[in-house]
Amino acid sequence: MYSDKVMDHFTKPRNSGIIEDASGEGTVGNPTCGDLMTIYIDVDNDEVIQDIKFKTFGCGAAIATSSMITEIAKGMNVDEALEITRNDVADALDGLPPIKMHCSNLAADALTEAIKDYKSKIH
Amino acid sequence: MIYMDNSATSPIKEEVFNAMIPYLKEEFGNPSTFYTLGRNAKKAVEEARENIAKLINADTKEIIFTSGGTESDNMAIKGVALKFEDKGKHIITTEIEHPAVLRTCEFLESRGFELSYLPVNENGIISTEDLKNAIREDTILISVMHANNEIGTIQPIEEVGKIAKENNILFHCDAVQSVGKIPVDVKEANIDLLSISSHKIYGPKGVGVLFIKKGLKLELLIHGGGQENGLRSGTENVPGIVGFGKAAELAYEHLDENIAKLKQLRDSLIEKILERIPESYLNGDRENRLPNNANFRFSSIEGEGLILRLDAEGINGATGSACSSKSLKASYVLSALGLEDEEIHGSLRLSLGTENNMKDVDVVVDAIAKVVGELREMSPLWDN
Amino acid sequence: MIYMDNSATSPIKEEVFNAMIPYLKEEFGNPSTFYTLGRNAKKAVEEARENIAKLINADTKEIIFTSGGTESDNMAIKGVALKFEDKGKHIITTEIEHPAVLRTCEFLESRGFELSYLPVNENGIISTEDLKNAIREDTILISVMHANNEIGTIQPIEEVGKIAKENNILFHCDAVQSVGKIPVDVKEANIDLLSISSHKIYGPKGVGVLFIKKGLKLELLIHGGGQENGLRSGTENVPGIVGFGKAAELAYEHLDENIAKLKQLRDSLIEKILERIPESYLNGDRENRLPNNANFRFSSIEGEGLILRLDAEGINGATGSACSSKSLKASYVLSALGLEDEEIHGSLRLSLGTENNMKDVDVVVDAIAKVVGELREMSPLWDN
Ligand SMILES: Cc1ncc(COP(=O)(O)O)c(C=O)c1O
Ligand SMILES: Cc1ncc(COP(=O)(O)O)c(C=O)c1O
Ligand code: FES
Ligand code: FES
Repeated sequence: MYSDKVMDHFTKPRNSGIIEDASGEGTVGNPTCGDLMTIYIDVDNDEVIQDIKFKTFGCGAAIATSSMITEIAKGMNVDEALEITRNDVADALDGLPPIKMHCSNLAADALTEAIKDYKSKIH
Repeated sequence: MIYMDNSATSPIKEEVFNAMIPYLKEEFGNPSTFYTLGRNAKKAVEEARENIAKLINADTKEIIFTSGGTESDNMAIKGVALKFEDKGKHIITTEIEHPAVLRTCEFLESRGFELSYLPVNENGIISTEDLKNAIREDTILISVMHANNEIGTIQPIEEVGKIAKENNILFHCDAVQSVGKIPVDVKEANIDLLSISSHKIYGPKGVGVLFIKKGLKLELLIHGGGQENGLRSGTENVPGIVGFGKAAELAYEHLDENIAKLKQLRDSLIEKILERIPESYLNGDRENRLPNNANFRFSSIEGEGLILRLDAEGINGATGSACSSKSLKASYVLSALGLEDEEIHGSLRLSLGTENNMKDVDVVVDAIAKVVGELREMSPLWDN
Repeated sequence: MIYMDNSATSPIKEEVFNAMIPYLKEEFGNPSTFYTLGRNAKKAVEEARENIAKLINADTKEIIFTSGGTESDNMAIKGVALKFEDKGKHIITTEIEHPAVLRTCEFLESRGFELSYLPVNENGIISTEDLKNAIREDTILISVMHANNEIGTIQPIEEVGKIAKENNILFHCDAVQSVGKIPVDVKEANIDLLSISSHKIYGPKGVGVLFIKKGLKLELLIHGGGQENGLRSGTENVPGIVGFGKAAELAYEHLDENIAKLKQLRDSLIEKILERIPESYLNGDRENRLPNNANFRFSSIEGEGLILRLDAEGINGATGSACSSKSLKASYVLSALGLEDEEIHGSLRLSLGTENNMKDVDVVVDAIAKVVGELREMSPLWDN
C-alpha cells in the first residue's frame, strides 16, 4: 500500500514536536477524514526556515507527508517554500496511494499557513 | 507474530488442514457424479453437513453450503424478498449489520422495498420495543445479527425470534461472528434463516452456510445444476466444505473450554489496557459481548497509524478509523454508538483466537502502550 | 484408476497444490486488511488475477473472482438483465447451454423477460443465420457458450461476437469448458462477459472468474463489503484464487502442447471405439470439438449401468442417460442433436485430461468393449 519511503517517514518521523515561540505556526484540518496538522517554523533574518516541526493527528500518510515536508522545507527561503506543492511532497515519498493524496495537501497547506502567519507577524 | 484479528479471518487449524488435504489430492471427485470417486466426495460433503447442523442444533436438510457469509446473507434476504414481495415489501434490520446485509437491503430499497433500520444504544444493543414498533402489516422479514463484527456486542436474538414468530414474520440472523464462539441454537431462538462463514471459525475461506428452516421456500440467488438440494447450484467446493465441517466439529467439541479461555484473556486485556493507558475506553457492552472481542478507543490518535506501528511490532489488529477505510468514512458501527468521528479515529479492535495466551496479552498491552504513547507525542490534540 | 471425466471436474495439479499450501497455512491473511499479512494475501490475489487475464487476453481490471462457473453465469446474465431491463427484456441463448445459464434464463422468464433459445444442428452447432433472425429491437443480451460440456462442440463465437457488436447487443460467453483447453481471446471475439471455472482446468473447486469488459456496468449479484473492486463482495477465497492462478499459468504455458497431445489421444480413442464396437457412434462434431472430449453412444444399452461397470474396472466417465439423472430425463443436449431417448440412453462421455496417455486409451477401449458386450448380452434390444 505505502512505499518504503512513506513507511520510513511514518515509522521514524523527522522533526516531530513543537517550537516554542515559533516565527510562524499553521494548523489545518482535513475535511475529508477529519484529521489535524500543525506546522511550526522558525525563520531567520534572511527569511530562511531554520527550524521546522510538526504535530499531526492523522493516518500513516499524513504523518509521513508532515515529516517529509519538514525535510524539504528546512533551509529554504520562505517564498521558495511557499511553492512546495502536494505533488512535490508525494513525489519525494515515491508516491502515495490515490486515496491518500489529500493527506499531502494537508502538509502543504499547513506549511503555507505557517508561512502566512510568519509574514503577517513581521508585516 | 501475535495475531489478534480473528474477526477479520482466522488461521486454519491443523486438524482442519489435514482433513482437507485428501480432497485437494486424490479424492477430487465431483459429488454429482455417481462412480466411487464422486460418491466419496458426496459422502465427505454430507459428513460436513452433519457437523454444521449439530453446531447450531439444526437438521442436515436445513444446511445449504454457499461460498461464504456474504453470499449467505444475500441469499437469505433477497431470497425472502423476491419470494414474498406479494405479501409485503417491508423489511426490518439494524443500523449495525455487516455490509453484506446493509448493501443487500439498499439494493432492495432501490427496487421498491422499504427498510427500517433499528438504532442501537450506546453499548450497541437494539431495543425490542423499537423492534415491536417497527413492525407493520407488510413486514416480511426481520434481519438482526447475532454478534457484531466490530464491537462484539450480542443482540437479544431469542427475544427477536419470539417477536418475529408472534407476528408471523420471518427471522434471518447473521451469525457469522457468533457461531462456533458462543452457543447458537436455531430452534431455541426461532430462527428461520442463519448465515455462517467458515473462515471465521478456523476453517478455510470461500465457504459458508445458509441455514434454511424446514419448509421455508426462497427465491434462489444462484440457479443452475441443482446442487444443494436444488437450492444453491454450482460444483461443490469439496475441500472447503470438508474443512468447514472439521472446523465446526472442533468448535462444537471445545466450545465451553474456548469460551472460558477467551473470556479470561479478553478480560485481562481490557483490564490492563484501561488501567495502563490514560484516556482509553472500551467500545461496546462490557458484559454482553463475544468472548474474543475487545474494542478500544484512545483519544488524540488515529487508528491506521496505530495498526501499522503495531504491525511493525508483529501484532495484528483492526480499526474503525476513517483513514483506513476505502471510503474515508469512519466506522458506521461506532457512529451508531453515538461516538464522534474524532473518537472513532483512535479505535482499535483486537479479536482473540484460541491460539492466543496470557503472554500474548502482556506483549500486546506493552506494545499498545508504547505505540499509543509515540503517536500521542506527535499529535496536536494531545497535551499531557 | 483411469480418470476420463475431466469435464465434470479435474484433479488439482501438483504445482497448483503446492502454490496453495502457504495460503492454507501461515499466509492466512484477509486481503482487506492492511497490515503485512493482509497485504501478502492481497498481492497473491493480484498475481493470480494477472495469470487469468493473460490466459484470455484481458486486462487485470476486467477479472472478477467468483465462487465458480455457475455464479459467474448467474452474475453475468442477471447482472445485464437487471441493469438494462429498461432498454429491453429480450435475451437470446441456445438450447444446449449449461443449466447455470438455462435455469438463470428461466428465472428471468418468470420475472417478465423474454428468451429465445437457438437450436443446434445434428452436430450441436448453432446457425448464425438463426441468431441474426432472433435479434429484436429489445434484445439486450446474447449468451452463447464456447464449448459444450457434454459433446465438446465449439460454437462460432467470433461470428457471434461480430453480430452482437454490429447490433449493439452485449455478448456473454460461458467458456467454462474451453478456457485453458483451446485459445480464448476476449478481444478477438468481441466478448463482453466471459465465465470461467477453476476446477475444470486442474485448479481447486469453489472459485471462478467473470470477465467483465472495461466500462460495462452490471447490477450486482452479491452485495456487501465491496471486495473485487466493489463488484463481488465476500472475503476472498485466497488459497482457491492462488490455485486458480497457478492453474491458469500452467494452462497458458502448455496450451499448444496439451492440445496436440489431447487431440492425439482423443482421435485414437474415437477411432478405436468406433472400429472395435459395433453400432457405436460419435455424438457431436467430429472436427469442431474440444481436444479432450469424446462422446459416444452404443445401441441397446443404458448408460448408468455402463458407468457403474466401468467404475468397477477403475475407469470414470459420464453419461447423458435419463436413469443417471436426478430428474430421470435424458440429456437435453443430446436431444437437441435430434437423438431419440433410446439412443441417448446408451451415451458415454469420456473427457480426457493431461494426465492420460495412450496406454490409458487402450485400457479404456478394452474395458468399454467388454462392458458394452456384457450389457448387450443382457439387453432385449440387442440380438446380434
Ligand atoms: C457479521 C458478518 N457478516 C458477514 C460477513 C461476511 O462473511 P464472508 O467474509 O465469509 O463473506 C462477516 C465477515 O466479514 C461478518 O463479520
Ligand atoms: C459449460 C459449463 N458452464 C458452467 C459450469 C458450472 O461451473 P461450476 O461447476 O464451477 O459452477 C460448468 C461445469 O459444471 C460447465 O461445464
Ligand atoms: S489523514 Fe485521514 S487519510 Fe490521511
Ligand atoms: S431403468 Fe432404472 S432409472 Fe431408468
